[in-house]
Amino acid sequence: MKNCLGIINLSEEEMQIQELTKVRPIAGLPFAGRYRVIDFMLSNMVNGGIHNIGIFTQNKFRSLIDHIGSGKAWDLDRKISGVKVFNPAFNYNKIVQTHGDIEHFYQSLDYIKYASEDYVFLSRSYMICNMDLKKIFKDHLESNNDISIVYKNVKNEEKFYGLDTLNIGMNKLLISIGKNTGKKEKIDLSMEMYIMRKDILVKIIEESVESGHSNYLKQALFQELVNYKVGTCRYEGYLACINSNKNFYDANMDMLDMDIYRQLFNNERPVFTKVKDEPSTIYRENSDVKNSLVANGCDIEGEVKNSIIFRDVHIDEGTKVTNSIIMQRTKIEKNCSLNNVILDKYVVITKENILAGDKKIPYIVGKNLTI
Amino acid sequence: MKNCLGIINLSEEEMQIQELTKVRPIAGLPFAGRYRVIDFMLSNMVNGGIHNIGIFTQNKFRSLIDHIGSGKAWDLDRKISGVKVFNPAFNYNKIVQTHGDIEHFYQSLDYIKYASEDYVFLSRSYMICNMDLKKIFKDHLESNNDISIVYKNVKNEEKFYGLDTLNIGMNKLLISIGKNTGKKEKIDLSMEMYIMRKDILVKIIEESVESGHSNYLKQALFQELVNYKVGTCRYEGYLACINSNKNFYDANMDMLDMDIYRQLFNNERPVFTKVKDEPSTIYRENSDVKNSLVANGCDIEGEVKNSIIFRDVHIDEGTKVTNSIIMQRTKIEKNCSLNNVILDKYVVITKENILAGDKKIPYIVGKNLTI
Amino acid sequence: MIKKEMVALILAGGQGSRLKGLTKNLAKPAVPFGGKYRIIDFPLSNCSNSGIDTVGILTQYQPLALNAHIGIGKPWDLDRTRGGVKILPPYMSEEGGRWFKGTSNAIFENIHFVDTYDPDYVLILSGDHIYKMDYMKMLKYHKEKKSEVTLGVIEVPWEDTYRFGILNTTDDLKIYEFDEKPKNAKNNLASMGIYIFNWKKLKEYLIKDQENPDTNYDFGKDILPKMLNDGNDMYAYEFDGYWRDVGTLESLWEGNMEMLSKDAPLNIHDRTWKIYSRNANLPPQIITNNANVKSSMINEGCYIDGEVNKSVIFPNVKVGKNAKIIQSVIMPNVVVEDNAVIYKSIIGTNSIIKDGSVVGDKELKEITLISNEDNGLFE
Amino acid sequence: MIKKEMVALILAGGQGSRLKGLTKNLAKPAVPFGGKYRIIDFPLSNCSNSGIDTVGILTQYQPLALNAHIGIGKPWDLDRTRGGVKILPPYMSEEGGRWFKGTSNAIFENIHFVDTYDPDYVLILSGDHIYKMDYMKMLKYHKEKKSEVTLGVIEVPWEDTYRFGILNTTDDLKIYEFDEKPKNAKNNLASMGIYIFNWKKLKEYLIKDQENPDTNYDFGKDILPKMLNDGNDMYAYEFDGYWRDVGTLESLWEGNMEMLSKDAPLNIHDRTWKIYSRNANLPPQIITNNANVKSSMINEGCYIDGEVNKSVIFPNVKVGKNAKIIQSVIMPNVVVEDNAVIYKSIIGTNSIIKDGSVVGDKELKEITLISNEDNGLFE
Repeated sequence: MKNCLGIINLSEEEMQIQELTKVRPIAGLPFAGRYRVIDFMLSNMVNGGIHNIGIFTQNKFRSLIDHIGSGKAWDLDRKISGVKVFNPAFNYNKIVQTHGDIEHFYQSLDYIKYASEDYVFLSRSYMICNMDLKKIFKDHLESNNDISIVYKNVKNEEKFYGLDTLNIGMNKLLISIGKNTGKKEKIDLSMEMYIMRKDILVKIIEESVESGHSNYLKQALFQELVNYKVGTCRYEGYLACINSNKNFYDANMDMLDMDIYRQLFNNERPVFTKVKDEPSTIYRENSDVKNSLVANGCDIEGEVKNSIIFRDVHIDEGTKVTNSIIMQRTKIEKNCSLNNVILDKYVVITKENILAGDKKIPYIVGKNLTI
Repeated sequence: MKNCLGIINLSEEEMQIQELTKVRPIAGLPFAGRYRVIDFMLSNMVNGGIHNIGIFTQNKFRSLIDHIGSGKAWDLDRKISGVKVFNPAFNYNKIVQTHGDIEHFYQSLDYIKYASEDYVFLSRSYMICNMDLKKIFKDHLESNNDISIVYKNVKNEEKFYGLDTLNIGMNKLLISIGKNTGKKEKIDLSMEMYIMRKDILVKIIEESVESGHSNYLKQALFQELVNYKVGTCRYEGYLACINSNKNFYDANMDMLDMDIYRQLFNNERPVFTKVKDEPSTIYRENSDVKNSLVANGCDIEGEVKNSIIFRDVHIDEGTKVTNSIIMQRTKIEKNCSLNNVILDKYVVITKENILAGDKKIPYIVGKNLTI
Repeated sequence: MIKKEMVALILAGGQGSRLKGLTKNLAKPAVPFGGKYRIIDFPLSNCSNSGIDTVGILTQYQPLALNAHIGIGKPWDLDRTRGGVKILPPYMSEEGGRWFKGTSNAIFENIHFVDTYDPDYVLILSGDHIYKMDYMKMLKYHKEKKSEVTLGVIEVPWEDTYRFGILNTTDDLKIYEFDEKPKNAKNNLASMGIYIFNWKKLKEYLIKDQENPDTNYDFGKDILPKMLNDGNDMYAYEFDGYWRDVGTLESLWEGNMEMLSKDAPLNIHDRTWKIYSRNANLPPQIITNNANVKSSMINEGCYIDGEVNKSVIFPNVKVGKNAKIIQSVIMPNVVVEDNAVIYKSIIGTNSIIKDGSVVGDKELKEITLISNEDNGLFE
Repeated sequence: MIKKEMVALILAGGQGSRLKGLTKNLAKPAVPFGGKYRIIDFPLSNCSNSGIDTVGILTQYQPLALNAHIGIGKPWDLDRTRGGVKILPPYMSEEGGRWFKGTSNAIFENIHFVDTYDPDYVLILSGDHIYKMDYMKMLKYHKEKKSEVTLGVIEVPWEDTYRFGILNTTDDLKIYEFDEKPKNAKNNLASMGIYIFNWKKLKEYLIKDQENPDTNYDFGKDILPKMLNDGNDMYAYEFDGYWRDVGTLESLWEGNMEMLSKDAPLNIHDRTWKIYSRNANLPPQIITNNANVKSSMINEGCYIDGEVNKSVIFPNVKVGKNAKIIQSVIMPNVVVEDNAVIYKSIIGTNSIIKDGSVVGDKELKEITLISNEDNGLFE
């Protein structure tokens, strides 16, 4: 897929995940002990042979820029191509603010146009999966379709409500895109990943800006699909959609299922992320850890069950953590009890605190708080 | 100066240099064949031992971010500290836009506060010089003043009109800051570089935001100077102020004076910039080059006199270029004649063109144009 | 080239034969230590944290893993435009091949490298000790004492003096005698193998030593005694932190175990003096429902389905169901299959401990080493 | 470690004694060429541009400058997380020191390195040729021909065949005979020293060759003839671009001069196939009012106050007033003082040509070399 440009569009709805996305976009959410959500799509692209990737951000891009850096962690600090983050340009003189992301893509159209690649793989970042993009690209080329959309056939569950579904006809061709109202038992869920020749994408963006009929790239794509031969590519494998607190919590907990864990983390297509200088995690004499994912740099003196522990977490003596997600550099002092809790980064839970949420509505403590 | 944080504030007036700053801030203007204006201040800081540098941009920051990259060229791609570019945060929900840069500094105050350094060296980037900051810092420490401002004693010339001048009293203490109206024959020109303890800068910014009396950091500083013991440090050496087309042109031409050239470029305090993969410049059989500065990657078949030629410029047979600044990747076809001209990057001058400006108002051709 | 006040040289060429199979395909400084590091990470991180930005590493024996580990020094922030870390292998010249004949010869062969930076001082370190030390404080002391050579020393228990090179000093720590592994020590200050020399003086002695037909080309045996005899001012610099030679299987095992106690003398979590290493990209460790982990260190990529007690587990180790690891050091990529039991052992990188096998001394007395051809090769 | 389809190995251990003083302290592949490059930049850039991301460089002779030049391969975009460029020096093992005894022995000693990437093919290159070539096209040919070994060949004038290793081939370019420096050549296809091998096959022959008591440990003398005799399918791959061996002073001088003509056969300005090198940070070149530069290449950091004609001037060279440089190659950091005259010479790095001196053959017949001890040392 050296001949394919990768675009990750971070213009995402954050309505159902506000507490954790106050300080970062969904793409920047910590996941599975040491990753951020965007690492999965970036790694998919890199493992698929895409070496030129543009990330189109909206607001709150600073932490993301820190995370991506020069792209070294993904081997994307290349002379030609590599990774580039596009923040929406901020024009002091232009107070009128258009909504939507299409304007942002239009501003950076030269980047897309003049990239040496002929194809483009367009995606969001909130869908977590480990996908063999080489195979998807091959399928697309063999199909001779103008555009291919990636989907997964899933048993319908609440977590997929409101997402796009594909109606697929003969020869895997797309008939239409709809919304999942939850009525069907099985659906073909759109993974919002599109492959096409680059000139098609450029044309869609230009026409959309000219006509003004769409503010969002996704709208524009949907509007223009009728003019192209659109096929579908099927993905098999684990998929999580990080678009609500509950989905975020559940997807993290999914990592404790070894079958799912191995679908996401394997040697063939590793997930890359920024590495940190942390020593090994130390388990003290009275610690008791079971069925948990633990990152480096932790100091565990208490009890941890069915939980995801990020880097450099300190869990003091007598403390019990169950069914919880404890993010980086958090400290839980003595004799606390936490159940169904999400602690954001740099949180301190002072001693003898009892925090308990419900699996459906986990209790969330925002970044930097001490309680 | 390991104990000193560097801040480069790019909030600069571009009124008199509009054509060339359409696409970039003054800090990003190409200079002396292969540099950009900001390289000089960055190199001064690095050579002075400052390893933690924040660059506060206004708009048009993208080309600058490309230029700085990870900071490798200045050895600033460090694990701790290094170089960080602060773009003004762009809040979609906050349509009300405050003018000035103080808000921007206030947004990033944590960066300044929590840096491990105790001192701060604050500067603009439009003053080009090669300064021994170690000496300046030593002078400041020995003076026991709260704040020191760097100045140069200059013969008054038109190019310095409108800039800040210092009125200096006993013991090199500052009496007041004024504007240069051009009446005096010699002036103490403020180089707009300030050294102080970091907590003083933080206090000035906080108080200014609280009281709302200043929109610009410079205003705030001036307002607060009365509350501190302010001294002055004298700089001797070449100084150019890039704040108008004419000054930009003249400063480039100054580089052809070997005395000035050697003041800016020496082995002791080298000027660093992003390196490019360019082959050697080739001078063809009928070329005739005199008194010029030529960068790598050029192909010269014609005549070049008293000019600054940037990287990868092609000057065809029969063409004469005199007293001109020819920026990167420009092509001048056969039998042209250029005198007192500035060509921005990627310009093509088609054959037999005659372009001539005046030394006071050089003729400028903007980026990417073909004429 | 710009002048540097002090250049550091790390002697990393030794075979480390007392580490037996571990160093068959691996230089001693590249031996894994402390759950994720290699021994050389300690002096390198010390240099970086001390603000020394020019380091030469003299390699000779099995340097491939070491070279790959060090690269251009990025993990230690030593990838500098001027200075940084440089690997100095032996090489062939017009006069033929030149192996380093000993420690002093190794530095002699690299005089030119040091001279490029025109330093006033040279810091000589060995690549096989575990400690955290600010070399700049030692340099300050060296300057204050107006010393020609300053040796880092540490107080050792009197009963252990016979194992060390002891320095006999006057009250102001001026050295008047070297006492190598003395039976009846007069002092209990042991040399740590850390030296600061005035470069000009050292260079002079290095050149002289090459011409001496009886030389052993050794710092300790030739250069230092000669300098002392000639009446140069030499001082001891006392260091009072944790310092350990990990050149034998016993000391390597002990050094690892010492990291597990609650009041570990080497605080690896200290953020003001981090020990850097090349970080692998591996997923977090998994502790299953069957696992039972106590008093142990575990690193990323591990899958623990059995019992781990008082042990140091390096990255990417698999511990199967009902497997037991007691008081052991398990190096990277080891697979401990189901039902295997390991007592007081060091298991070399890439080893496989088969289902049901029992390794090591059940009485927890002797240390057992399991090593293999692939010890050197991991990322 | 991930599998790579093809790994490249560059033989960079040769002394290059025909370059005389230039290689006294410098490996031949590190010799400056073309106004800013070192010879090895060409094969390295070719690898990078061909999309080969795993390259081993076998060094032995005076590797310091070469090591510093290559670093972790950043300039060639070869600083890869998986693969990238690795320097492979000889080293000491348990059995003692192992210098590479010849080209085939050098690769034999690094079989393990190649095996880490489990490649199907190995590309063997030498570090002393100037050319631009897409090795991936050659690999495609190799696969199409179902070849065991493919040799890059170039047509040479019939009258020069006696200077080359000539390959005699059938009509479909299958090789049936090697003809080393033939007096009466049957063919004019010369070997370029570029080989693609099926790795399994090569490995087998390397191991066999080590056991042969009569071996010269040489690719050309031992491995290739043996493989041909055994009936392996070997093909020639014709290359029709510019290719030049710069292993002698004459050819080095000529190679430089060839870059100056208007229709230079090696287009160094081609942006689709850039030659990368480590870029110095130097200010632009200054051409003064007194200067007179014609038909020459000049690089950054130069100060030209005299006459330069048909010459290649490397970075940071000073040419004084009334100095004259005719048909010469001036390597980095040279100072040509006022009134000095240089005819048809190669001036080694860091040389000083004194005021008023005359160097070289005024008749422009013989090539003169000025070299010095510091040839190897520049950034």
